[in-house]
Amino acid sequence: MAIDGRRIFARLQSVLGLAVIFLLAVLFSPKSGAGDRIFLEAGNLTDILRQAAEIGVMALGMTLVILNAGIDLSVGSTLALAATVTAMVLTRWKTDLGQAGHIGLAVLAALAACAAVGAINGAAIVSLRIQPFIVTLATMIGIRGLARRLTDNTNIDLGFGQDVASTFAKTGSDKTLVVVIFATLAVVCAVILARTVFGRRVKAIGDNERAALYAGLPIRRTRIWVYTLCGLLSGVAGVLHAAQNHQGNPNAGISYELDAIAAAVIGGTSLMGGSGSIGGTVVGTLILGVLTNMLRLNNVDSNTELMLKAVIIIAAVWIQQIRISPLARRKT
Amino acid sequence: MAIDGRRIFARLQSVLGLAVIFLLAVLFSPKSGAGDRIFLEAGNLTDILRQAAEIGVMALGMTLVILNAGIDLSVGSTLALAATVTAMVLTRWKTDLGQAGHIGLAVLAALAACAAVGAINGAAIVSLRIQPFIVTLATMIGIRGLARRLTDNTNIDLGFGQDVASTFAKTGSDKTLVVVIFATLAVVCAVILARTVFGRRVKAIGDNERAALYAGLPIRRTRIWVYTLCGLLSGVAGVLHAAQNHQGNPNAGISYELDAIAAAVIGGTSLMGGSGSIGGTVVGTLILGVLTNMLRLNNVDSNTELMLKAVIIIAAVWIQQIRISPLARRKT
Amino acid sequence: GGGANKDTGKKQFFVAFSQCNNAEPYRAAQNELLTRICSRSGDIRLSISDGQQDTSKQIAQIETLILQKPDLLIVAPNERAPLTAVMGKAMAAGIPTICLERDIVEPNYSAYVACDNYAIGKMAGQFIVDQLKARYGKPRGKIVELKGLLGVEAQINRHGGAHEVFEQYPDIKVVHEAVADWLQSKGRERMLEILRAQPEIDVVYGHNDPMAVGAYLAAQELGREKQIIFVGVDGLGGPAGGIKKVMDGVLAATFYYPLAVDKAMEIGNRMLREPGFKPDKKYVLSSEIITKANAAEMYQKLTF
Amino acid sequence: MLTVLLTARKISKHFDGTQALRDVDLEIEAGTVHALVGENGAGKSTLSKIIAGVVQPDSGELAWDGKPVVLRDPVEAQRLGVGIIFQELDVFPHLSVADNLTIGSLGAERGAFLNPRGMQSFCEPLLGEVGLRVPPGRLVSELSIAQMQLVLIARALGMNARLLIMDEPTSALSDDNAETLFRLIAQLKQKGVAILYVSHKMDEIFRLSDRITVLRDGAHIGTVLTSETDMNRIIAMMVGRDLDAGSGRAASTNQQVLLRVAGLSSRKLVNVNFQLHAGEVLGIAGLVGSGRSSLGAALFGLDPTVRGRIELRGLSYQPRSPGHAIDSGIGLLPEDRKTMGLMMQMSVQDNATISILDRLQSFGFLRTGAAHGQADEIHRRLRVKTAGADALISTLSGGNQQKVLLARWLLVNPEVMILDDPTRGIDIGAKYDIYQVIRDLSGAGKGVILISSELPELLQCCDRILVLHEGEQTGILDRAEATQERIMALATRTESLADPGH
Ligand SMILES: Nc1ncnc2c1ncn2[C@@H]1O[C@H](COP(=O)(O)OP(=O)(O)OP(=O)(O)O)[C@@H](O)[C@H]1O
Ligand SMILES: Nc1ncnc2c1ncn2[C@@H]1O[C@H](COP(=O)(O)OP(=O)(O)OP(=O)(O)O)[C@@H](O)[C@H]1O
Ligand SMILES: [Mg+2]
Ligand SMILES: [Mg+2]
Repeated sequence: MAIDGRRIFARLQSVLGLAVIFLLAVLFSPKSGAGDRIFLEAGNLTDILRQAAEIGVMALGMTLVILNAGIDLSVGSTLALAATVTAMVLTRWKTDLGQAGHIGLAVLAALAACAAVGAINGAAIVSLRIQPFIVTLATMIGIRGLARRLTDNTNIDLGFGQDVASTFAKTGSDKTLVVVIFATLAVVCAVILARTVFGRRVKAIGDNERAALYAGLPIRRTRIWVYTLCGLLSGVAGVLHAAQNHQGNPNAGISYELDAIAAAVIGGTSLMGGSGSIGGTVVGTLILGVLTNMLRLNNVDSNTELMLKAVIIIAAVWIQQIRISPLARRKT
Repeated sequence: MAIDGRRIFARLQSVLGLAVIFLLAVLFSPKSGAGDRIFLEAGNLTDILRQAAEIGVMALGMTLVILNAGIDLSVGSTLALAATVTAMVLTRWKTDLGQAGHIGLAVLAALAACAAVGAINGAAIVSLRIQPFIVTLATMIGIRGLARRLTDNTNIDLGFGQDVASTFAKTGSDKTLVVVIFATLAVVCAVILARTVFGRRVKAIGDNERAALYAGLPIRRTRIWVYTLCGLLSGVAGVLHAAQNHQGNPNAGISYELDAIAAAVIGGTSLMGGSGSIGGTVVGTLILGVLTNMLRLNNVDSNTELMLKAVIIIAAVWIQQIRISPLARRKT
Repeated sequence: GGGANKDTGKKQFFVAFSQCNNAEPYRAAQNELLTRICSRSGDIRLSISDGQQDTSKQIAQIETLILQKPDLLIVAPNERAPLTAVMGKAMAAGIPTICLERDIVEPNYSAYVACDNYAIGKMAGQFIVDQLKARYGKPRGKIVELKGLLGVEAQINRHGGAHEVFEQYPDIKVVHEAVADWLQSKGRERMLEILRAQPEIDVVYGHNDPMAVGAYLAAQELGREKQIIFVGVDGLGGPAGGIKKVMDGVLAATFYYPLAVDKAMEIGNRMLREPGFKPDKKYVLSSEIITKANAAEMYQKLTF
Repeated sequence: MLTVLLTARKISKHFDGTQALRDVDLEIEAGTVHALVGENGAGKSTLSKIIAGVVQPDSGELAWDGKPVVLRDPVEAQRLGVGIIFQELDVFPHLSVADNLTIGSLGAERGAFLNPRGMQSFCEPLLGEVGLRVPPGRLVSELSIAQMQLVLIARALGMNARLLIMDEPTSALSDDNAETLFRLIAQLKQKGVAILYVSHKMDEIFRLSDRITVLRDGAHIGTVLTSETDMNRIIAMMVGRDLDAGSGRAASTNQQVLLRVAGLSSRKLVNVNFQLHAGEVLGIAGLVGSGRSSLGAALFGLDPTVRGRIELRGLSYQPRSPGHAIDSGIGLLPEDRKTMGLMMQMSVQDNATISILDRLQSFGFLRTGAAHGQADEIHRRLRVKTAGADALISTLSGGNQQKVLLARWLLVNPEVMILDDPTRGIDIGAKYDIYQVIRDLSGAGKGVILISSELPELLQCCDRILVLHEGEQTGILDRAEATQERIMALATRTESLADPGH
């Protein structure tokens, strides 16, 4: 995929919104006792990354889905499923695999369950020809019920001891690990999109489904994989969520789908499908992360925070796109 | 708009899903002491209508927005705004307009505020060229903050006395009134869509914005009106909500946007814009209403309820569309 | 940390309250009460942050609060386990920390102010049994229970406590349990269906007042509100609170769920000002029944 | 002896409401060009799609190399060696040119990873062959419609097909690009490739083809050797009636200036100057990308970067938006009916009347009767072939869709009508109908600006022809002095113009 000047320019632009928000955050940051800006402290900056990672990982999968002209509302419930399955396997199963093996098993079980949810989404969409919004709305509802049922409506605590569950929670909430996982997955997804046959098909089908049909692309198979990947990535987010929160909570992740979609769309991905990028989504995730951190550091009243957030989101998105030619964003 | 055989057939089909759910509900209905099916009792059937009315009214506006190739996530927050404004005007303002006048003022104030929210959505979308998803996500957040701020995070109680607030609550929760309002608004919206210049333009722009531009249609103006109407209708839903629940709760309507979108989409409106109908949306609303009632009358465990709901939604939508030609639902 | 007040030279204290979700009337009342208490003492700068019912958000907030080094940190945890670690971090950073009403997994706090929901459940259960005895001369009757969000501690214990009482009386049956997520609108919706399915209902027990009021609205619509005794929990002041509903005759009784912040500040103030003071690890607050008899008086006390 | 590559027997296909094909037979031999002609809606594209595996016939058989085959999807057809250029320009707008050329092709997508360098070396010769000079990394949405057409031709070439179906490949091309294509076709023939060539342009048909099959209303009318027939016979077979080709029109004598353009510049135009008189037809000629469409767009209020002076009936006119242009009395029939013209999910009727709703209303309500009356009248005049005014526009054949768009503008009835390639994809009968419309318009004192890639069309219809080269006006020729050669010379800028300033 060749890159010409215009694209690089467009990419620079999409960082503009982030840069502006970052500057605002620095400017308005409260100072610590020593007079340093708290926002810029290394601890705070890495906190932002860590906090953004969960939504970020989901947003990666969401980007694939949206590029494919779909939507996945079930990611929040899937995250909860992953968190509960992980916690259940860790606390309720006995294995003789040793701690590492047991943790591996738990993570695998969670990821497999989530990939299955995604595959079901995809299969229902292609074989019943129902709009993705409806299918994934249904699984969003149903999987939430499943997660609650699995745990009998209770949170499963991972604890703070020396047992396998606690070890998992301790390891999995390590800041570096979380950020590295997010970064790695982002790179993997970017490579898939830009450099693989599969990735190109994902975009092509979202761009013009009829042309894809005429070109003989395997629309159904590709689509099922897209939703499976999205489910899988939500699963990863769920495992991280469980570790960081020391619990498997079946009510976790409610309304996260909106955040994940927002991260992708703020990053320039069009809900009409076909146009967008992983890089943009990472930027979108960070915009949301820095924005939230900025408002919180300043201890803004939470209602004012909501109102400011609305204004700043719009401003950031607007800044990102002001100079992009109007032709480029017309629906074709 | 003339109607040919195929259209009538398509219309019949879209009732098929509803019919199936209705039959299921009758079949599985628990029996009352007298051996009658509770589901079929007049009181229960009208309860369904009344309960569906709130989401239904919002879904009408949502249908206009989606036909216009947009989306409005802010309807739930707008509903809350209407409910709180109504309650505040009723309980905190003094007027010498008499009870009817005071109630009229409260309703007008709420509707005006909501129409303004819609107009802001529309104006931001057309003038900043930001995707509707983002703009309305931002207002969804911001308006929620505003509603909470207005009431200082408390519910405003309408009370059970003889004062104006209580009178409003008593009148506004009358079943017949609520159902008549829903029905009237549905007819008005259907007429607007099918018989007016404005309605034709709404659909044309959603169908192909670029072509609408070349055809000289007033895209910006039309779009602003579409969102204004959607805000206004959410306002109506909010006023009804306040009356029925005897309170103005700034946290009302959370995630109602998903229900409203679902009602429209289950009723056959395409999220890609340009195709769909008010009739379909009414059917979609009723499908959701009957489904919920059916599951609850049977006192299904709440988690099982969620899982069953998922399956039934998909089945209903699938039944509605099985015989419609596959070409008709392809994105072109 | 606490700096010197420029005007008076007096020491100013910075108190941070991490609230789990402002957008609940009970929490709003807590915030209101705490604000009043702090402003009364004159030398306290209070900052309330809102976790918006999202645990990750609350954790993040506490993390940023730690960086700001408050003199006292009060936390109303959204969930138990996830907040344990971050409150440990606060303690490790030397910040005196008070935990409100939800116990976390490890005792990572200086003091814990507890409200006993199980005891409240038992009180409510006993009240209901007494009412039924009064109605029928013996303990029998049909109860509808409207539950809060499943899995939440308050829901589990308000349910468990009441059922412990009910189970002693075989003729008292809970005929319908529905989940109404603490919301008045859901309470109303669920109750409409329940009223259709249950021709006889003696008592509605709502895990909070709004759900019970919602049930009342539904019953009123079908003209059955006179036959049913409505019982709620929380007993908030103000026109929208449960106490007013008892005064209005909507609820037969409600059970005061302590706001807890007054107790927390009482302990906190001593920690701030009395160098040698060592708080107990746990303070348990007791509830109070509110009926027509004491409603007006409680309304005065709890309305700010 | 020529070998028969593909045989189709008794192919039938119906869509709800229309019988698109009825027992059609077709034989295509290797190394020949087989032309498929017929009026709009005759079934040419449907037959092409059946052979390409995109549409499944209701009945009938296909044989490949003498062996019966069933083509369930496009990939099966591609495996056999069938390549197709579809009439609808179905590109992937948000993918690059290189992606569009290589996606889905059997050869170019081996392995899981894309090979950028391999793609580059695959694409460059193809782009060279079709004469498309854009960087392979450019997004297709940034290309003009002619350039998209070239991309699709290149894509089909890249498939190395044994049978190449071309459904109106030149409808969006200017003459020089078409020439390139014809040379390519000759080379392919040499290599033994069979070509099924669908077109409405008779000169191309007779120049390229070895055989001609004529369809009418979905029925096979006949197959003849090109060498043994002539244009009139073919046209008679196609339309089943005699056509009035229409004479050239009398030169306009009206001297009232409707539109005066002075020093018009924009992002894509440099100093364009002309006047348009009432009753005059002004042609705009130029190569692909020379700015002809941009000129139309500028006058129609679509280009915010326009500078210069425009006067309408002597009054200054600053085009702000298409709506404003229409209100001021300017109309534009856009070049790409699919993306710029049609609302695909609406009916024929609604598409035709969408721009005159204001006239069909009282108090905001539509008077359905009025809408029907006006649209029906014009549809009859233009001979639109449809299952009814309430049929979805997407079920119409390409040419008929174009007529509906034209009907839209006839209903608007502007003072100055800009037609951007109005005969693109239109059958010869319809083309004459459109020429008649142009004559009627000018006869009624309207000004017409006709943008076209077909020089004979310009020469036949226009009073004067303005020629553009890379956005610059290189000359205006009067009808008397205009010849194909002179226009080409100006268009390629090999003739210097009267005004030495440019
Ligand atoms: N998908 C479809 N649904 C319904 N009718 C269709 C469909 N596709 C084609 N038709 C109808 O089939 C007939 C043949 O159409 P086709 O596109 O094959 O014509 P064509 O000869 O290619 O015309 P043109 O020269 O205008 O391209 C037309 O009447 C058309 O309306
Ligand atoms: N949507 C677009 N985005 C970017 N550039 C474009 C676009 N459309 C056209 N161009 C470019 O602008 C220049 C002028 O295009 P225009 O369409 O006006 O030319 P034209 O003479 O009408 O050519 P054509 O025969 O292709 O219609 C060309 O170089 C073309 O590539
Ligand atoms: Mg065709
Ligand atoms: Mg052009």
